[in-house]
Amino acid sequence: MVSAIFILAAALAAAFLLGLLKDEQRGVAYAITLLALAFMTWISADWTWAFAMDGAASVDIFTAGTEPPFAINLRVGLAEAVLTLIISLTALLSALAMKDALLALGRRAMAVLLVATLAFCGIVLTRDIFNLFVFFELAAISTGGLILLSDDERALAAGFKYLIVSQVISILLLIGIIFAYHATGTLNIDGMADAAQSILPGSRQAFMLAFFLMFMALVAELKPFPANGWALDIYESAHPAYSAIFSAAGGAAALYAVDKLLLVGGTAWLPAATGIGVVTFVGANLLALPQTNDRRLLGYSSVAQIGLILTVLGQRDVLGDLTGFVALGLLLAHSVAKAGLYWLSSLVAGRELSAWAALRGHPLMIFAFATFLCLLVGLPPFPGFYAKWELARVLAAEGRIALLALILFGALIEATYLFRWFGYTIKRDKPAEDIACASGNVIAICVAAVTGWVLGYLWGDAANVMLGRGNLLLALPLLFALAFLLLEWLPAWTKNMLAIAGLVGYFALTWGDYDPLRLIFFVIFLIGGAVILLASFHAHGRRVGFYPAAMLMYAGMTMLIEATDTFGFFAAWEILTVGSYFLILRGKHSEPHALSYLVFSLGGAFLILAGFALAASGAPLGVSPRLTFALSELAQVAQPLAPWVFLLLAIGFMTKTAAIGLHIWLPGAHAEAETDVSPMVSGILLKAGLFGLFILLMSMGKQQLYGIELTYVMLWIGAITALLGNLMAIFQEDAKRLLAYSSIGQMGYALFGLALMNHLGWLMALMFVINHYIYKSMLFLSVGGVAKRTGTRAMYQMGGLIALMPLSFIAVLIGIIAMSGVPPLSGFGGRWIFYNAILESEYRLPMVVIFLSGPIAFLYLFRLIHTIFLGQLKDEHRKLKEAPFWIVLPQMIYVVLLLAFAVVPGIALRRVDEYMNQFFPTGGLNWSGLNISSPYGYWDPIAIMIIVGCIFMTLFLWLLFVNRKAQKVKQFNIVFAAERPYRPETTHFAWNFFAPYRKALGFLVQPFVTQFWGAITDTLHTGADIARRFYTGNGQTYAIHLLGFVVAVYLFARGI
Amino acid sequence: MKPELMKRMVKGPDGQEFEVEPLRDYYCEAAPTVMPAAYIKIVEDFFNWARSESIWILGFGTGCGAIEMRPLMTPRFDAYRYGVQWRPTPRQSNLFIISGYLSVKTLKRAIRSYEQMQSPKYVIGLGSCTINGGMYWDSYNTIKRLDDYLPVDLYIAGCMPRPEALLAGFMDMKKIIRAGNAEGANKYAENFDWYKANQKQVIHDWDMPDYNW
Amino acid sequence: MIAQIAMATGFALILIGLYGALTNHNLLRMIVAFTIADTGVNIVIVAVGYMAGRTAPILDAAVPAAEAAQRIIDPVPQALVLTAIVIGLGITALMLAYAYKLYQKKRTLDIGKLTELKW
Amino acid sequence: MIRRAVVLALVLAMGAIFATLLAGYAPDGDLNLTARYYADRTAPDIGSANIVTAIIVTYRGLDTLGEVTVLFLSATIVGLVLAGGRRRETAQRPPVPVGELLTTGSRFLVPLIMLLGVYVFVNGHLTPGGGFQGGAVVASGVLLMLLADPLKHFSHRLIAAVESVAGFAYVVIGVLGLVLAGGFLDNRILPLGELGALASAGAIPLIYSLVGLKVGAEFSSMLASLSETEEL
Amino acid sequence: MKIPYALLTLFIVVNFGFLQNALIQKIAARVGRRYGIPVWQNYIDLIKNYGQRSSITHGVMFYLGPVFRLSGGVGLLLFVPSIYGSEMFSNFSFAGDLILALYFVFFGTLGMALGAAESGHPHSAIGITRGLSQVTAAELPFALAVFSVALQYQTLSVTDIVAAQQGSILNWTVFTNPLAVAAAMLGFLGSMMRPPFDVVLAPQEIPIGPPTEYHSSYLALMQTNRAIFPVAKMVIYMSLFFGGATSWPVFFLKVFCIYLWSAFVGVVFPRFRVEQSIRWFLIWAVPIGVLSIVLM
Repeated sequence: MVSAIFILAAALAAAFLLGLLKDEQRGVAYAITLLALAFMTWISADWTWAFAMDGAASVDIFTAGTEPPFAINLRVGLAEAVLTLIISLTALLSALAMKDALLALGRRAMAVLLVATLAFCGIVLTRDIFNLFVFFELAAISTGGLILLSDDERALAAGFKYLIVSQVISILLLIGIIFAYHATGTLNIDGMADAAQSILPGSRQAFMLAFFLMFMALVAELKPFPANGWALDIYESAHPAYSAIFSAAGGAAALYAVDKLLLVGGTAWLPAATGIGVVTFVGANLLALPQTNDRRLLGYSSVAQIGLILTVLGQRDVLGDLTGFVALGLLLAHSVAKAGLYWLSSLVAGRELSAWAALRGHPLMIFAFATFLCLLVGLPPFPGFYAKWELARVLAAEGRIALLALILFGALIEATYLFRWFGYTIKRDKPAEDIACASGNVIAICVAAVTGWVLGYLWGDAANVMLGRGNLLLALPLLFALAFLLLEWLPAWTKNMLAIAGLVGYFALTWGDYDPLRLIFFVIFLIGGAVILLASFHAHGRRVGFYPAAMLMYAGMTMLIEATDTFGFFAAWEILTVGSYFLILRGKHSEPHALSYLVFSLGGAFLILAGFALAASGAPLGVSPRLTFALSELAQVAQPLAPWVFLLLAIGFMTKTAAIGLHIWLPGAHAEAETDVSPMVSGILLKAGLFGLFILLMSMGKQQLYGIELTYVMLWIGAITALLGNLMAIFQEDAKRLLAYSSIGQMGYALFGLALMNHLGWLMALMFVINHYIYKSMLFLSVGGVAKRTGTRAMYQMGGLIALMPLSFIAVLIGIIAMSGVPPLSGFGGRWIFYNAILESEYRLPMVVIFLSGPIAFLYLFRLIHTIFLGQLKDEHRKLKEAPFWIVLPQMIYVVLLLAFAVVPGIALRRVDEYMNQFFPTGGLNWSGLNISSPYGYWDPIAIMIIVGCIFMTLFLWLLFVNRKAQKVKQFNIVFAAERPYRPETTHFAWNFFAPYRKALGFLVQPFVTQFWGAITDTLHTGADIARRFYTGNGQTYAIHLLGFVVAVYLFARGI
Repeated sequence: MKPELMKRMVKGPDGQEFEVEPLRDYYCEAAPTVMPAAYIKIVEDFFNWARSESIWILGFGTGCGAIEMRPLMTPRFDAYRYGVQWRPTPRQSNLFIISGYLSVKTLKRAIRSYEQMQSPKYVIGLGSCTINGGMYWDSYNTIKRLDDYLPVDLYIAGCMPRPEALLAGFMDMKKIIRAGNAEGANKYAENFDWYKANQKQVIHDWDMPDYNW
Repeated sequence: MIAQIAMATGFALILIGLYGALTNHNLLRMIVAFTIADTGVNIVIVAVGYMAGRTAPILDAAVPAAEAAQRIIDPVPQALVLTAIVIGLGITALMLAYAYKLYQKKRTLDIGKLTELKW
Repeated sequence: MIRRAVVLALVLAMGAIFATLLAGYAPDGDLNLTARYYADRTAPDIGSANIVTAIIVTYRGLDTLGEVTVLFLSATIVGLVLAGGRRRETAQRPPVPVGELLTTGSRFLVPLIMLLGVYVFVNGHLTPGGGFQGGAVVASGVLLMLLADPLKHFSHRLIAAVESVAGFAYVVIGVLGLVLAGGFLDNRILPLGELGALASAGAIPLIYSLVGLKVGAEFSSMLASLSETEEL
Repeated sequence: MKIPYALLTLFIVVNFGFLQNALIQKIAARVGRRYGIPVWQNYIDLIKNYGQRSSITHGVMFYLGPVFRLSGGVGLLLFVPSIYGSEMFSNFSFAGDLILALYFVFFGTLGMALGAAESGHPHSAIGITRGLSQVTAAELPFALAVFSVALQYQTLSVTDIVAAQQGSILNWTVFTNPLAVAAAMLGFLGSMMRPPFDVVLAPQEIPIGPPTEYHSSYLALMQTNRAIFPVAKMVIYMSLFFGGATSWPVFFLKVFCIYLWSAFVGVVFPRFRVEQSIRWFLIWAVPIGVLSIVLM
């Protein structure tokens, strides 16, 4: 193993060698630089391999042949090796990326680059405090030099600001060092740490002050929130490849330096570090909201991430040996992602966020961009996810809830502005000039993306080894979804066949080992998904990006069912959220809605994370915080904590089922999605939320919080959601939005059923799950088919399509009969069970609201079928063909399914009924033969179907016979008060269909909720917009900010 | 011809251009056919009896006679006793009372309503204006003989017959129906061209199909 | 007593330097102020090493190696101060070059004018 | 105006911190742990008379290497920054007339200054001073030459070569220290010799002279690039 | 064995329906001091409409309108036991309980709406909107009353509810749970298309709303339904609130009296607009229903 000192020696030697070369030999100089960087990378990679694989202990390297306290020593452990690897690798790739800039400036710039890398590696390796100062100064000066690489002439001013601030920092650091030396007698960090313990009380106060100055200097290097204007200016104006080094390598090195320093200061300074870290994380993220320049946004984001890692370091006393796992996970994710994003920004010409739409022509770049964003936000299979989970678990165990809340709030904001940016890239119109595909950049980006995934695997493996968590990347469903990324070159129909085969195959493999309840959800997720995927055969071409996203969603859902412990459940939850986000984003105008969907879902997911963390903490009883927490153990959560856990989890799941107040994302997301995506999202995805609620209620049952019965509150929420969902659906003019609002209403029904907490209530909720899937997917498909043919979704622009699109009409007819609960079909079954359920339950008032929402459901369904299929046919729709075959086929399958389920509901419900007995022994149904009876009433579906069928057929045949000679007339042969109708558009009544209801109950549908959420987002935005004026751009002001920051922390530290 | 009835080219949502001919596309162009009576006489008599007992009048008042029909709904005359009823739509009505002078413009609407009624349908003309033009005999814009344009079953004379006269008229109408002679619809169908020619001669802006179903 | 005086002057110089740097708008004045602050720091560093009644850490006839431990002052701060001075020089040289280049480009030396990068 | 008040307040606050530091400061009675080790061990281990030099070159060799890189870096960056200005220099402006006294004085003084500089960094391990101070003196000599004859053209190639060779040699010695002796930059690769002699303290004199040459070269290159861009 | 008896019940109820409608119209006429239509007039109108020679059709759904309507009426009648205690006249009540009847009401409404919409007539579309809005609003008090009764008797099967009301008049629901019955009777007004709430079928408002385009045999079917449907609904009211009928005469009397309630209100009050009727139900009928549930 080559000694780590050669990393520094090689860089220096190469830098000096470059001096010897003539100015013209720039190619040779560039080659030497690359060689040196590659050598450094190889050494650190070698060390990392040694430590990671053989688990060797950390090695000390002495200089000048004498033991540490008296000479400078370097230590190489796993952390140092990994960090030097990241630093040198980033430098190497950045060198590749800024090849032309380096060649333009000549060998001097290359020398400075080498010295910069040397400096960062030095900061990581050295154990001597003064040596650390020297390397920091080296880094500062080389940054000053490398800024000249940028073609942005504002970079000079940024460089100067940086030098001013580094002067102030060096003053503080030097004074701190010398007084610390005076107090402890040594300059070696480890020596200083031991000496600090045994310091005599007299000079302890002086040492504390000296340490404070040193600590403030190093923290200032970490660009803390109030005092980081200078860093943002560098990020914005420097050459993007250098910004990558500055953010990834500089950030990593400075963080490790602070970590080493914290060893000296002991636990007294950890709260200060946490405080500064959290303020930076939340403040920088908040101020990033109104940013429009991409590099400045990345600057804010990197400052925030470093703040987060500082917080993690500040929690070292609590995290114990997990600190490495969590801090390194976040750090590596940040470094790889930030470097990758900066390299991407070097490709894009325009600087606004929407200028990145130029990436659209290159699927590989889009994939890389998505990987980096997921890395940064910490979504599953990436290391950030495991780190975030462990952090939340430990923080909850220690009762630091406020800190956890702040971190999650900051993470949510970060996810918002990052995925808003991703939305712009996918949806905004492409700028004129395409991206400059320099080979160096592309290589760097690809390497970064691959490293991201490899890190994901490594962290999964580490989590598996250390904590017994399942490695996500080894989960079969997720692998299947990611395999589709490689199959993107296949035509769409082959991929579709593969997908359907995969879904059905996986179902056939594993359906055996589930209890009836999970089995029903499993059937809906997989078999239901396969049937909807049939509709995807209508698409032509390759449909790049559709199948990975869809399969990711399905993978998430299957893993949700399979999950036994909270980690598996939460990982699955986030996977399906990400998958569905990318799926919804494919719609033509779906960008803002997909973003609101993601923000709500991630908000909900973070609540669930907090809930699970609280549940696992078990703090009050002194039970040791659990490493893995099985879902079923939710029942044993201690009393004072259980209601809070229930509350958090319930709200989290209710964001997914769009309960009132959290519903505003649903109409846009479901309406604007593609034809075959809407049924997937509406028919299947909402059930994931319900499944979560089932699990929650199954394990935790009724909970009391301050005397209020939480399930009673859920009952009211379900009822009001049902009422307002249906009421809003009535007044919609857009067909898909109508169906989306109706989904909210139906989910309100299911939530109500669940909250009844009795046997039949749950059975009703399950019945709704099945029914809602069938008819909602059918309705969405048929409306999608009609919208594809007519080119519009506004109902008043359609009309009279019954003759042209008969099959769609039949599907919608059966759909609305079933959905409105009219007897012969399965909807009635749901309503019948509902009635029996409410008779059993002891509550009275919420039923009133549900009764009103029942008939209202009938109204908007009729509006849907009337305005689209009946009424007057427009001129331009005269030559319409039936909806594409592949969209009609699933509808016909659903019609058969509905009829079958109407006649024999037992096939699905019987076994679930017995399964429910273990939760609610009394009040079950008994399935004697054809007749289904409950303690209150009875219901015989087959008899009803036969009777109604016979009556109907006899009358129908009779009327047909009598009117066999009737004269077939056309659309304007109507009695129009002896006048002639003017045009089809003016005689088709569709606009403002239920005017009386709007006059009578219009006040109920005022958009209060939208205004509420709008107000929150606006305050955040305007607040951030005002706050960011704080960075006036004046270098001197930045130095004053820094001084003010130091004084403020001093006053604050003195205060505690 | 009004612009909305002109032939025009229309582009479908999928970009396909095709021609829309309103009169052909919006209206059914079938000509009326003679509706045969029920198979056997006894059934036809029975139906005629039922038709006579429940005469539904189309609420389409033209000219000054319509005001005479209002008293029939009041307690004093009460036509409901005789199974007579007023229906707002021609679809559901059997009897069309042309109550007074018929300007050409109203004739066009009367023809459209008459043709939208289902056979068997009957027409009663009130007052002299429907018989020979009455006091408007030399007017340029009224029609002189209703019979040229619609098959009339009964005329009730009187320059506006009083409600009692109307009731008497209804009684006569019942007799005609019961006797089976009220075949105005079939007469109209048989001499359809003759009627059409007369009507088109008077109505110049003929912007509707020949037979308004 | 001497150490305290020296250190006090060092601190005073630092404060003056900082105040000068943070109030003057002209770049060159700021650079000069920072050099003052740097010298102040150097004085403090050396002052920390001072020990009453001892001589310079040079082993020669006057200070034989044997009783060096009792006769010489603490050599470490002196070593540190050397590096500090050199680094202070490096940064000042760089700031001067930047100031020159900024003046060449923007024809102004006022820090308040260089605020294109903000918010 | 508020700005000044704020700055004043902040500076006073910093002053308060420094005051507490000052108040809490008490000079040590005798050498602390590290200083005592240096005092006792320098003579036998390193063999350098000047303990400070021993610390600078050997014990804290990495710092010095860092310093040298800092200087190298500043010179390169200043060259980089001012590179843009050099092209204008070729427009031969009329030279500013130089005083008689300066030219003759410089002709006499420059060699003396050079000699003093070389003496300082060669005897770094014996007498106070060392590579950096010697380099500075040499650079002042170069400055004097520049003042005497502003158009004097120094070949940047030579300066860069000297600089690079010295730097590279320094690194090689460091690596040799690692290979032959105890650790990186260990001076015991050459015999220690006896205390006080010129050829004593192992590689220190060699290192220090290399450092002196390098510092001299860097300062002169900075001065040269600054002088050649004087067109303000 | 059930079918012939069911057909018998159907025959009885159809005839009773026609006669009862004529009688109620006669009563309304007599209030206006008019002689009113002869009692058998409905039969004649039916035969005349059925006897019409020509008819037109707008499409398949146009056919299904009246068919849905009539099958809704017949189904509602046959799913509820007409005469309590007699095996013959319990029709097909074995197939479903009170909830089936409650939701089967919508079957006819849905079919009528679809058929009328197929005709393409804007007036029928507006008529349907009004009809649906009003019926749904009227449905709420009735649903609340049904829930209250179900809670009171702890069962959903109609025969059990009627059984619980046997014995003296005093244990009819109207006495044991007056609030529920009040709410139900107010709701009943809304669904009977009588004047206060008859804007949907009002002859002059928009030519008779949904059935604008219907004529001859379609109208005949609708007229038979107009006879059966009210009676079927009133059977439910009778069974739930007024002790059910143990024999046909009691059946006819009670149904007639319930129908009189809507006739009396109908004759006196002017016509509501639809939003007024919605507000009226929500302000007056629903609170009573809620009270009946809460106090239960």
